[in-house]
Amino acid sequence: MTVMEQRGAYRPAPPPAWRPRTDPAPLLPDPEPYRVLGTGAAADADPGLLRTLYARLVTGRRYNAQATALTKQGRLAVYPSSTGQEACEIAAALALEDRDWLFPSYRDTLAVVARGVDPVQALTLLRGDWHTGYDPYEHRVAPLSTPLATQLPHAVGLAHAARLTGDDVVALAMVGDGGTSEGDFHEALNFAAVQRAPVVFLVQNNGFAISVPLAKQTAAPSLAHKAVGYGMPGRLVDGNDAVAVHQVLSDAVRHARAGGGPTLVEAITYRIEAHTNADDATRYRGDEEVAAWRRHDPIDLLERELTARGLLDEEGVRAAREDAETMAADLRARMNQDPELDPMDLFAHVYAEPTPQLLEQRAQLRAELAAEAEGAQR
Amino acid sequence: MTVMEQRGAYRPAPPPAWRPRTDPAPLLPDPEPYRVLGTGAAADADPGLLRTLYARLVTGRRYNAQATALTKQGRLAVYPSSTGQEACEIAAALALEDRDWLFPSYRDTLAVVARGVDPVQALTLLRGDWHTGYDPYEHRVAPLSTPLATQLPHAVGLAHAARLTGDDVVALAMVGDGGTSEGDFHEALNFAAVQRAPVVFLVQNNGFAISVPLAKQTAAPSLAHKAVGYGMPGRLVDGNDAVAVHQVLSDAVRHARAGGGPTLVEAITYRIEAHTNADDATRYRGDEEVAAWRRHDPIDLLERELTARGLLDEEGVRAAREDAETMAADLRARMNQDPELDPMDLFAHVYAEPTPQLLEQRAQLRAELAAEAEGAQR
Amino acid sequence: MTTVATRPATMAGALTRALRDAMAADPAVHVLGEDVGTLGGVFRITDGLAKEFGEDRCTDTPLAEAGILGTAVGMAMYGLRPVVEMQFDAFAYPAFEQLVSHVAKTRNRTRGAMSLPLTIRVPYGGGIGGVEHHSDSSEAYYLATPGLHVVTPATVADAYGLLRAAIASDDPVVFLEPKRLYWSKDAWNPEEPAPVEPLGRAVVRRSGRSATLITYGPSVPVCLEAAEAARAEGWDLEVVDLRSLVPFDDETVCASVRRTGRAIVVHESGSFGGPGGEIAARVTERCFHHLEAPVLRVAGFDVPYPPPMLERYHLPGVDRILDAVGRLQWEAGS
Amino acid sequence: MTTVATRPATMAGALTRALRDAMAADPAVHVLGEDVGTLGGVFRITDGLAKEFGEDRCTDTPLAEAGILGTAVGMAMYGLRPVVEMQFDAFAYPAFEQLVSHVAKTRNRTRGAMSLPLTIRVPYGGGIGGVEHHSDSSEAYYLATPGLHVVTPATVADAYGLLRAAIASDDPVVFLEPKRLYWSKDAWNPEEPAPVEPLGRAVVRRSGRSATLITYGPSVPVCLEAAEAARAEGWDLEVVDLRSLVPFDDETVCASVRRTGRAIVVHESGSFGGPGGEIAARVTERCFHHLEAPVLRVAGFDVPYPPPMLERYHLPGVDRILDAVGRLQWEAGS
Ligand SMILES: Cc1ncc(C[n+]2csc(CCOP(=O)(O)OP(=O)(O)O)c2C)c(N)n1
Ligand SMILES: Cc1ncc(C[n+]2csc(CCOP(=O)(O)OP(=O)(O)O)c2C)c(N)n1
Ligand SMILES: [Mg+2]
Ligand SMILES: [Mg+2]
Repeated sequence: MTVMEQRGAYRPAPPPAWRPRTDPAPLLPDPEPYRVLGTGAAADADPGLLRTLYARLVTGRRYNAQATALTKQGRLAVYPSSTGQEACEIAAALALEDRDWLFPSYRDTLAVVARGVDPVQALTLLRGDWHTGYDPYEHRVAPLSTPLATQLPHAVGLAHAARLTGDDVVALAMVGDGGTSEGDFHEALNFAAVQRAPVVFLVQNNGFAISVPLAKQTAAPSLAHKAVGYGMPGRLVDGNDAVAVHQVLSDAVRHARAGGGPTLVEAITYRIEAHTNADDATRYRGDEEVAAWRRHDPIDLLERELTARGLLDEEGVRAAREDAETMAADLRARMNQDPELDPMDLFAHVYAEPTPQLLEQRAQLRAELAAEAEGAQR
Repeated sequence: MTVMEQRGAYRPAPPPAWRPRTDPAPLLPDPEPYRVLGTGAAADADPGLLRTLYARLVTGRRYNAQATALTKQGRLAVYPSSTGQEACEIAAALALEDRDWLFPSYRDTLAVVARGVDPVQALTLLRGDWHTGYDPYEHRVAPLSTPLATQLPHAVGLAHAARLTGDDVVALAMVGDGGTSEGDFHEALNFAAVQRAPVVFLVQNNGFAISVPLAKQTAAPSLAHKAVGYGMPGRLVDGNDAVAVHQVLSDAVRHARAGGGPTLVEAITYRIEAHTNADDATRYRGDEEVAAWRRHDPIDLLERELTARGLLDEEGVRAAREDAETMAADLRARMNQDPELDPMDLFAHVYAEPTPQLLEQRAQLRAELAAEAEGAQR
Repeated sequence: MTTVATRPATMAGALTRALRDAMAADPAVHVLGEDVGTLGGVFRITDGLAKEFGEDRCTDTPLAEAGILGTAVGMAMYGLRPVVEMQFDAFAYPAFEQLVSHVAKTRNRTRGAMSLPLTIRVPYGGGIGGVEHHSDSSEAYYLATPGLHVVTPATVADAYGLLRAAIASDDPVVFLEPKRLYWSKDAWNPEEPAPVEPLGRAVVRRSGRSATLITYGPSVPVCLEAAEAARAEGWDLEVVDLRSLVPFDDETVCASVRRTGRAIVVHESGSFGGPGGEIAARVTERCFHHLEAPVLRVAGFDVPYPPPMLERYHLPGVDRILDAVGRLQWEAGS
Repeated sequence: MTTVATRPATMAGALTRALRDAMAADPAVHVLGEDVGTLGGVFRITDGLAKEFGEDRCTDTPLAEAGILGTAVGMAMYGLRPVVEMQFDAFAYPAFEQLVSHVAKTRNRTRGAMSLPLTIRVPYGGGIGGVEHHSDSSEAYYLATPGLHVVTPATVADAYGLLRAAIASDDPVVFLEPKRLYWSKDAWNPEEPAPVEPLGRAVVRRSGRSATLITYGPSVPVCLEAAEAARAEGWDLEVVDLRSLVPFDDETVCASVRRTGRAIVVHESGSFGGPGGEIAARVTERCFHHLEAPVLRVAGFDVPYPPPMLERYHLPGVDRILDAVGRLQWEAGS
């Protein structure tokens, strides 16, 4: 049986016999975002998971702060902080198995690091060094994607290829609320549903696309409602509730792995800082809005739960912060070393074999550099 | 108040206060396509409308047949027939006022003619003559669009502009089931909903995109279900029921005109003939399927209703067919005259003023033609 | 002769002023794009327009470039004059089909019945330390597309004058804004901005007798600098700023090359298939017997735009231009 | 020396055969696109592949070109070798962002860690009486995009050999298929198809001493015809078929031009910003002192592709080529 034949075929017979083959009801998101922390369900959450999430989120936030500081010192070209969104970033990445793939956008450095990529390598691009700092195959993390939503069809294609190859691999593709307006979002989700590709799409709805608030981006009841138009389930989750994100993503990953096809998850969260260090958020939003979201902080939510259940004390908090400081110090130290780039590498990876035209240009640059060096010596 | 402020704003407050601002329920299509003919509701249908639709559909079908015949005689470069889809084409166009705009695709010649465009001019493109045969402003019909779904954002922009200008104008944009997979479909519908532009999107779901059946195009419960993801109502209608199409479209147009924003209508129909005269449909579908749809023929459905209500007799049928033959004879006669094209017109409408470069090229062609003429004389 | 004092202004400021003046002069002019409203654009070029003219005249759109351009096409069909902002060069690519299949062709498709007076502003080029996809020189794509005008300013005054002319044009104009010149300053009198002259005129920025540097946009200041440096080597270089790639000012360019007998085309865009090939070819076709040496090209390398830390090796700079001048076969010609 | 008889085959047949042989040889080769499965493609190039290899190897996709190409990128990332069919030249434009920002750049972005061995087949060019958007010559866009190979066959044997080479390449190849040559026939032995040679080699299709016609794809037969016709006027023309635009075979082209001293580039694509400018410029840079006349260009006009009834006036034909040959300043050089 081909992949195509496995789908529930939608091909209307002539009216009046017509009937939709998929029941839309199960595809629709619940009216309220799914939450665990602060609800009765939190009691069932595994203590180990809670502790891990807590430690990782604390480190993640510190990473964001350190990276932003590095932009001020000219050590990073740009940094899009995910402060406030750490629960989405980290809980989502932790829902994957090692053999799975992550397709991050430019804001998802934390998710990339959560996959095991070296924190410095994860910043290579944003540092102004080579475009992708890590080998995508090592931790199965695609390059950070800057052109919005363009990574989504890649995730679909990779998941589809893995399935055709008989491999048990799921792809998690991340995109922002603004990115859902791009044609590539639409095309990717449609392909995924038609091919029943094992992909999970995670939209981090952080309220803004740079300065543009969600209300100018969509008139939909929620972004998760888009799922029904592709024939896949749409799920809404409180993106600041790390346990809820982990559960919803784990479910979706399991569903995909079992051959159930893709899921669209919308995580409601908030971008606490400006779009990047280069942005001035005061131009388009007020302090109260930010303050309201600070009161719904992903780390606080975890901390309260852990404390209430006696899983965390002051000592534990201190330890987590210390670990974060250690990471930050290491990051700082290593980012303060100038990377060594070889200008001749401009020509190294354009093609497997440089064209004769590139060989000529390489020779030209080599001569220029030699002349420069000579000039400098004189 | 700006257009933006009129929208029902969707901007989630922080969970747990979060609540979708649009209720999705009214946006969802009914499970069954809307039908009138053959149901009790048919009794309420206006006799004048029934008669008009009947006469137009009969003529429309004859037009399709004549145009297809003209391809065989080399008088048309290509013709995508809408046989079987006449109800969609014509009832939709008739739902518009004169001041409204139609944005047709390559298959929608019948809708173009229904707007008042001269039947021969409507075929200029397909004849191999200039790309658009009619002045779009005369009957407010945009050029037939060949690149799929690209006309949809144009319809949105025009409707938006009309609204900003204070004009009471609705745009109807037509697209095929296959075209809904294109990114432009997504982007157009999203814009329309955000701007509450007075547009109606009509998807003629004729079961195929050339050879690709709907099940390989989408896994959605229906194409109309896509509407909810944009925050606009989705409506399903039996596309072979001209009265139902007319009602649903008229409703949607009224809704748009009243400032209610866009609607997505999916009309379930069937392409009885091959994709175009150049296509061989036997390669991808069986005769039984076509036969089943022939039993649900849009003209038959009307004829049965009209006859049952005593609004049509044999004489009426004969008269309608005669009118259709008159139209066909006129079309044939005029299409058999060779159009006169001036090669120098290659350069006439590239820019308002030809560039110096084009003037050079025009001089070159003029010299070539002169030399050719001279050579022919000798 | 004017008595009003000119004062230094930035190219960014001149562009903002051009938009404002165009909007004030003609209610049909509408600005739309990502972040152009409240924020005033990521480069602040549309700063203040939403406030002054309302959000219906300067509109934040959803994030979808094909949708933005397609919507603008529809608006233009209805008689408006949309000015679209693409946030960065590489982010105009999603709109490519709309650009090529509709924007460029609608007048032709309708035999002149429907014109599309729309301006597409594209910040382009490198030199700003931008990470990948933020520094492309995409002009080659546009100039190979009949039906588009392609324009790019190199000075503050031209930024104003050319943008006004672009908006006034009844045809679509791709208006390429050299990012790294946004904050460059010239003496400019914003009280008496330059009159709008028709598109398509190149200008000689520096007269010289030894050879002609043919250039545009971000490379104009580089060429002027190179011309200064060349004096030390005894070369007196002429610098032609094209300003408009389509239409192309063959007259001004060829007059210069016929005078100097030698020419180099300088641009940031890659060499292979880039504008330089076209320019070199057409100059050679027209001035063959005046040429003492082949028309050379100094351009970016034919590689994806490099990371910020390497961009200085990629961008054509003064040294690379002087090297090329040195290769202009001075012995043979002298 | 082979004893197996060759028999006439069409270019379309050779392309189908190349796909089939590639799929049989390597299970990683997957074909995807609109109508490529059950129908076998609108030009029937993929005819029979879904039947022979299953729908998972030759897959009808939803109608969305960016999605198709983007999916293929993901498949290639996982180690497959996708062969994508774009239905017509102009319908590849929606995939432009994926092409430029990912297909062309992924190897570079990942410093060689991730290669994208994918082939993008694009039927291109005019002369088939197609209505608008069905006859574009879009090669200028591709050759200005570093990271892509751009290849186009002019003969039946090359259609096979180049397509096999494209699929075997570890880099993305835009494979341009001249629509109007699909049904052209050559003697070709499908039992012994040509070995796969590396991309990037031009070939001299006809030797001559008076001047070189540099051409590719659909214009190759036109140039050969022009060369025959030119004999009557006393000109002995050489015809070089480029076959690959990227990489470009400077060696073969320049060797020819140095021999003949005169050259004309011939292609259907528009002239302004088209491939001819690049070719003329690089030939001139390299062969300046061998040239008796400027390298001329014979190309389509710089207009949107005209309607079928006018296309014969647009396409460069024998007469237009002979006119250009006549302008090669024979007096000066002889
Ligand atoms: C195709 C494309 N268009 C425009 C941009 C410029 N841009 C970068 S980030 C951004 C906003 C994205 O918003 P969202 O998708 O919500 O993600 P967030 O930044 O909030 O994480 C824009 C417009 C881009 N990167 N790619
Ligand atoms: C962007 C684009 N891609 C591909 C094509 C080629 N093409 C023409 S019609 C067609 C099928 C369209 O199917 P559908 O949208 O269902 O409309 P229908 O022909 O059934 O009316 C295709 C693939 C095109 N015209 N435009
Ligand atoms: Mg966002
Ligand atoms: Mg269809």
